[in-house]
Amino acid sequence: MTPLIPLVVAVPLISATAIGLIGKWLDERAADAVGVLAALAGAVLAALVLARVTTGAHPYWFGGWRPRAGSYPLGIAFTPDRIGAGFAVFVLALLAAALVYSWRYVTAEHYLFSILMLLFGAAMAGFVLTGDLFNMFVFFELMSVAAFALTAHKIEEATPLQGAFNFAVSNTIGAFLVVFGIALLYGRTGSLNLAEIGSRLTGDGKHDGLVVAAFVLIACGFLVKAAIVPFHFWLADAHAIAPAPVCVLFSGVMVELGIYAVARIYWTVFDGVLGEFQHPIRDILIGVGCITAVLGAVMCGMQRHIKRLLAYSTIAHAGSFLIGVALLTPDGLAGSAVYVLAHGLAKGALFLVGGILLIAHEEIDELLLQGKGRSLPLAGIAWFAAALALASPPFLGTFTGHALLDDSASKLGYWWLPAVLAFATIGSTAAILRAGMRVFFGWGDEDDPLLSQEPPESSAPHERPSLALMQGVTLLLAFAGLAVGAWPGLAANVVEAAHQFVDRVDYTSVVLDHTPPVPVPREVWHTTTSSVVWSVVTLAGSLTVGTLSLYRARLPERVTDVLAHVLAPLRAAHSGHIGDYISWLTFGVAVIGGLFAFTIR
Amino acid sequence: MTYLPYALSVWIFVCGLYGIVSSRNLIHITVCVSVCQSATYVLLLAIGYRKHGTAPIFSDMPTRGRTIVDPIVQSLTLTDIVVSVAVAALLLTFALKVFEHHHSLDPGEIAGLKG
Amino acid sequence: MIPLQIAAVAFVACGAFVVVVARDLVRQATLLSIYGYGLVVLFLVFQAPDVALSALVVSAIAYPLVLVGAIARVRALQKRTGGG
Amino acid sequence: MNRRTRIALFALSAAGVGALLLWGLAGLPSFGDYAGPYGDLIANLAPPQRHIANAVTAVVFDYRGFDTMGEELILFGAASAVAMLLRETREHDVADIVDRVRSDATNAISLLAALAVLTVGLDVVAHGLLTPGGGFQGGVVLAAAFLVLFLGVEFHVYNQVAAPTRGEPVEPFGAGGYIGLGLVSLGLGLSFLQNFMGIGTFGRLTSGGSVLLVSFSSGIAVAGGFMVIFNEFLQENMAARYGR
Repeated sequence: MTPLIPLVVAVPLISATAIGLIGKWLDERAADAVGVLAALAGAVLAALVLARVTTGAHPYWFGGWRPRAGSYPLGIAFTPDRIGAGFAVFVLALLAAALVYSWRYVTAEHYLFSILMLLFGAAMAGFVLTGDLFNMFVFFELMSVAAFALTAHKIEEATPLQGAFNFAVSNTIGAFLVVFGIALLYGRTGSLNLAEIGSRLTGDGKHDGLVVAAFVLIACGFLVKAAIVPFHFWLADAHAIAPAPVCVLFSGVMVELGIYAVARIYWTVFDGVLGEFQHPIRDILIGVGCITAVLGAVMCGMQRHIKRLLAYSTIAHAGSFLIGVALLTPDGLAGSAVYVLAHGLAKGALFLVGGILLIAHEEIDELLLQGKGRSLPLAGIAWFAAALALASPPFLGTFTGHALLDDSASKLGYWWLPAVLAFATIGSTAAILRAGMRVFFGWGDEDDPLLSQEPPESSAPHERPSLALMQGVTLLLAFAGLAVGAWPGLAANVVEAAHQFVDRVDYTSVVLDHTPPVPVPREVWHTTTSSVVWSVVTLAGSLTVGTLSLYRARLPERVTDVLAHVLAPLRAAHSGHIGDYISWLTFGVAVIGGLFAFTIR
Repeated sequence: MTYLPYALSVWIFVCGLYGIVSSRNLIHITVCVSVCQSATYVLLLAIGYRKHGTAPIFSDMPTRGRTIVDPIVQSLTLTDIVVSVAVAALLLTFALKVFEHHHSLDPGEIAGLKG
Repeated sequence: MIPLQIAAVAFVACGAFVVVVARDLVRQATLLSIYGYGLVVLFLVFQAPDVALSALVVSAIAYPLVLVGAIARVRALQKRTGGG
Repeated sequence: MNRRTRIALFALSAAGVGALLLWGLAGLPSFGDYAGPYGDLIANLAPPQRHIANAVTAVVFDYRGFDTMGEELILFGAASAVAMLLRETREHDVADIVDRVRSDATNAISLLAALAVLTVGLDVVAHGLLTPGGGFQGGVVLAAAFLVLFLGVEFHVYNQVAAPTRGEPVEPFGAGGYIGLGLVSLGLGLSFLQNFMGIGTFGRLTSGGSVLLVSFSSGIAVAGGFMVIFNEFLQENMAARYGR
């Protein structure tokens, strides 16, 4: 069992270097094949690890530096548990799908694209598996560097690159915040191992400025990656220009990794020392999540650039994921995990449809594409299946995740949270349905006064890739996304895994003292009536709002004027200016830091 | 009691951020990002420093009495420096590509993605 | 803190500010290198020779090369398009 | 936002962030009083356990060698990225540009200088286990040695050395070798990246066991990575200078 754990990342990584070594002489198809096989091998290895960590975390010490029980850890450990290993499987499987989709994207130096994709996927897998704070930062930077480069890779269109620049600068500043946090924790505890830091902080029992600042800095740094308001500005710019298969990984897993990291750090490091402050932490993070969910949904409704529209929908969902983690309950965490799975598959399919439209019609603008999708029925089916999955219909798609979140929130007394989640879902899904109906059915008016003004984009000439293969992958993802909601027993399993994930005491003793993990009781989870009601509401709401918003041009001019006036400042804030973005980032850290500083004492 | 080196790292970080926010040139921003990053080197090394400590390099087997500074933070800083160069090279590449497209490096002039 | 450390700290503190407010690119690249040498001294007095050596090769070789490369490329393009 | 609003917003927020950072830093032990056990344990263990005199190198390539593997891959990613992005739109090949420096004396001196820099680079890589230095520092110097050829001899020679088919595989060879050493340990039934060779006598160049190989592969990776990055920026400039 043990040697499998390092192989999950080592196999894709060494394949990347192998492609680099001989890529110049390698046939393009061969480089592609190596990439797909390496991603699949990684996914299978991760699945094998997942199958064997059912009881809890399983530490693997690199370099043979396994500490004697109870002694100080000198090396770096991977600590896969079911949530972490499951995430790794998802990352690598999605990577394989993205690589198959880009199979016939013929460009010069194509092997470099395969290398960067493999580095990106392996880095994300390493990030979720590691149990070491600085190793987390290393994988964070590796995934970032690959992601920045992939954003700028113009396979499809010759768009300006400041989106990649904004992305790189914002995320790099986020990483510096994380390093500041790491340095603070290291200065206090003299350790980098998550379990060791956690147990030392807990033993110390001091919740002073250092602990609060370290938590705020690390959380904010990772929330930049998670595109949480006001750190979210880079996301739409990056998604608008990144190639579709890259967007699949960005929206499907990379953004979610930021949230995962916050959960991982909270539950291994800070849960003990900040445990008595669960209330303020929960309130602050839920507040931030709600703002993100609502803002993402509102902005989503105003986009005509399809990839940008999908990007804002990702922001809305990221807010919901953060809410799930912020509830600080196993059920909430499990809800987010299941939700991430369904969302990643469905959103991936939507981006791939965007890529197909771009290749078939050299256009990504909703209004200009009106009715042009009729020639691509399979892509249309995938689009609506994926949109349906995101609308959280009863027992399909994101339903299970939503239901777990709603239940957990209601149990804690946040009776209004399901309404916020429903608003975010309706807002973002309605926009996706609107775009789909306009593009694939040709419905709706030819103009919409509320949509943003986008400059028409020029497309670079390229060889036409195989649309059949692309549509196949897209359909597969879309229906897999729908099927997640119908997967019997998934919820109970994930809730159990979440109980293991949040058990800091057990994690610490497994990692440091080599005790076998304590089995958690089997969980049974039943759908409640209220979650079915909410699910019907979001489905009906999405369909109604989506259809009505096709005809916004028919609203009286006075109404649209007022709306446009209200939305103008919001639009203006998303200026594409990196200076603005960094100002907002600083503002966000100051506000969140201030809130924590005044509530935790 | 002295906290001066820690304060220095905060000062460098804020300076770098100010440079990014006020900048009118993408290459200038790249340099400011590197300055920001140097704040993290200073902080890490300052944390691992010991009064009268020497570098953790031995010409003979270590003796208990000798005070040495922390080797871990130094190794972390080394990694940090490599990251900084890699990111700088990438940012400059983006800047070049932006310039080829817009004939400008001013983030105010090139902000084409809005709303 | 020993006087040498205080001097290095003061130099780096001034250097960081001077680098970010320099608006001319070539001057800024030069200042970044000088600032980098300041960091080298600071790391030496922090008893971190390995890091100092890294900072040295970075600020003496890597940064100047890529920065000057990028600036020269931009200037060449500007000349060709006649300003801008 | 206009520039003034932006800077005003930033100034307010930066004051908050600065305060937050200082509040956190105030919880640290005073400068020079670092207490934590990690570094001391390593410093006391590395020489006897590993026969490595430089504790920093022991951490970089052995105790936390897995981090360094990630670091080499970051460089590999950056070099691949720079190559991919700049080549995409470079309109003309620069392989046939000669750009010779027309002075035999300069040529000869540059050749010698390149050899000297190369030697220094190798020296820094080789002594990493004993003195300050190692793969990264030496690697950058090695990459710079080839640039001296461009400065003092001709672009063509440099281009031949650093050409995509020759210079580019160096980095993946080094980084792949690093991962490969990890896999060798696995294959021998040890833990990933665990030392699998005798650790030698304390204080020798060859002590430290397979850590030495790890250090070399990192040197190769860094040299290759920087060679690619420098070369791409240089090619951009040559293409511009020759009006292409």
